[in-house]
Amino acid sequence: MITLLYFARYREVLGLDSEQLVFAKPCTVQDVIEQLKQRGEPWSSTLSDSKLMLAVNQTIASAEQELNDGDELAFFPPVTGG
Amino acid sequence: MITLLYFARYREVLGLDSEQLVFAKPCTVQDVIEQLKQRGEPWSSTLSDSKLMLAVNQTIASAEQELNDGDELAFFPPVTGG
Amino acid sequence: MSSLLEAYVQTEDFDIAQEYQYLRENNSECGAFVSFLGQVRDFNEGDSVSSLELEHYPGMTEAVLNKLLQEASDRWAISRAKIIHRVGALQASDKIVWVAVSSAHRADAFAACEFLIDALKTQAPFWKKECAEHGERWLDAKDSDQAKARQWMK
Amino acid sequence: MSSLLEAYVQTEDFDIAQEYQYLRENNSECGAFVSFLGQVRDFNEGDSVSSLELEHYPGMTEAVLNKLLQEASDRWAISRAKIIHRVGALQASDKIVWVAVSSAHRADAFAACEFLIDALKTQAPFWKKECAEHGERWLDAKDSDQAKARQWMK
Repeated sequence: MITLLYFARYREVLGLDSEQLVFAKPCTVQDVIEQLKQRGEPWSSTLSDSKLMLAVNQTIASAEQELNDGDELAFFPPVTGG
Repeated sequence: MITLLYFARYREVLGLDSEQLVFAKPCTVQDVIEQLKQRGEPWSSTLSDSKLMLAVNQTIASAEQELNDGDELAFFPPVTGG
Repeated sequence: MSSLLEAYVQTEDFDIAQEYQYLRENNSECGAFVSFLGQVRDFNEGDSVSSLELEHYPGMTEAVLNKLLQEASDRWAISRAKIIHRVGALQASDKIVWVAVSSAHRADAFAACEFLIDALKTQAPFWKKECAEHGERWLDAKDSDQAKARQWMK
Repeated sequence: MSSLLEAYVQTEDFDIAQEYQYLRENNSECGAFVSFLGQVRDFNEGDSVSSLELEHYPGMTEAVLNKLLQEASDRWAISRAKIIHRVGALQASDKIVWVAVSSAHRADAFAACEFLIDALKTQAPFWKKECAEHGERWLDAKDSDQAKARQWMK
């Protein structure tokens, strides 16, 4: 099981800020993205955003990163604070 | 007549913060310096300081600058404010 | 001497006089204090902004800010540094962010302070939603911010 | 829009909260405020400094500060800038100098603020005399200050 988090415009578009996802190892971030896209719209286009950013356990990650049980995977657009 | 001003360590060494000087035109800052050096020590060594800075009418000037009646000529060491 | 580094993410406003007191108290070996304050502008790209909603990623935000403070302390001779970033609903002219650095030398204080705000703008997970005349919209990240952040890369 | 530029040379202390209010009041088009505070350090080159005497050239000092403010305003997009420099007798931890700049953009505010203090340090006619354990002495100008000031030359 991993925890998925969605922030900012993704959270609004998907209508969801977090969820638990069952997954089978080995599994990369990209595998999770593909699985979520199969839900259709708005998932498919949102997770195809060329500016999509990822964090695994609160550290910026790439789509190739392998996931482990209990990991926290967050999706968010480029940051705009300050 | 011009007004001479001395600041910081020069003021202390010369024991003087300002004076009036009668001068004959044409006269440059360098001419005034030579005239003051003839007073002997501590004038001679103070005005030979390689770091001596000059201002004519409150604007940084060079020793070649010509002086006019009523000018204010200031001598001071490199600035250390801020 | 290790640096005193602090980061806060909060909904509450902060007091500048108090922040200067924090920087200066028992800190007479420091001659230089540089601070950056960011506030909500009343316009952005021509549209009148009436309020702002600031979202963040709790946990990751604090971790990123502390990492940036540590990096600043490693790269420059600073004595104290503090970041405060507000979240939640903010109005025009409200303070958003405070970055303050003390150092024995002003060049270090300036560099560390500017690095911190530039890096925060591209790395700390905050997102701004503007509520303007013509409705709400999430701000887009600026290319100019990315360019500024790249200048600090070693 | 012309900038609001002010320079003060004074014996009195100044209040940072009040200075921030000056910068921010009716200034909601500005998002960025950068300030530099210089205070009397309690050491300088290993000698414990108990107090400082700051001398200046009345008239020329104000003229130089105003010229530097104008130059900053010509070179960067700034909205307000203020310099306060104290003169007379100062103790360790007393404030000496304040340079504060507001701008719509932080890079301009940082650059203008750092330029102003760097240029002030080499061009404005102030002189410091330290009163330390081992007696009084006039400070020597630092080569590093000259080097910093040269970096701003166009």
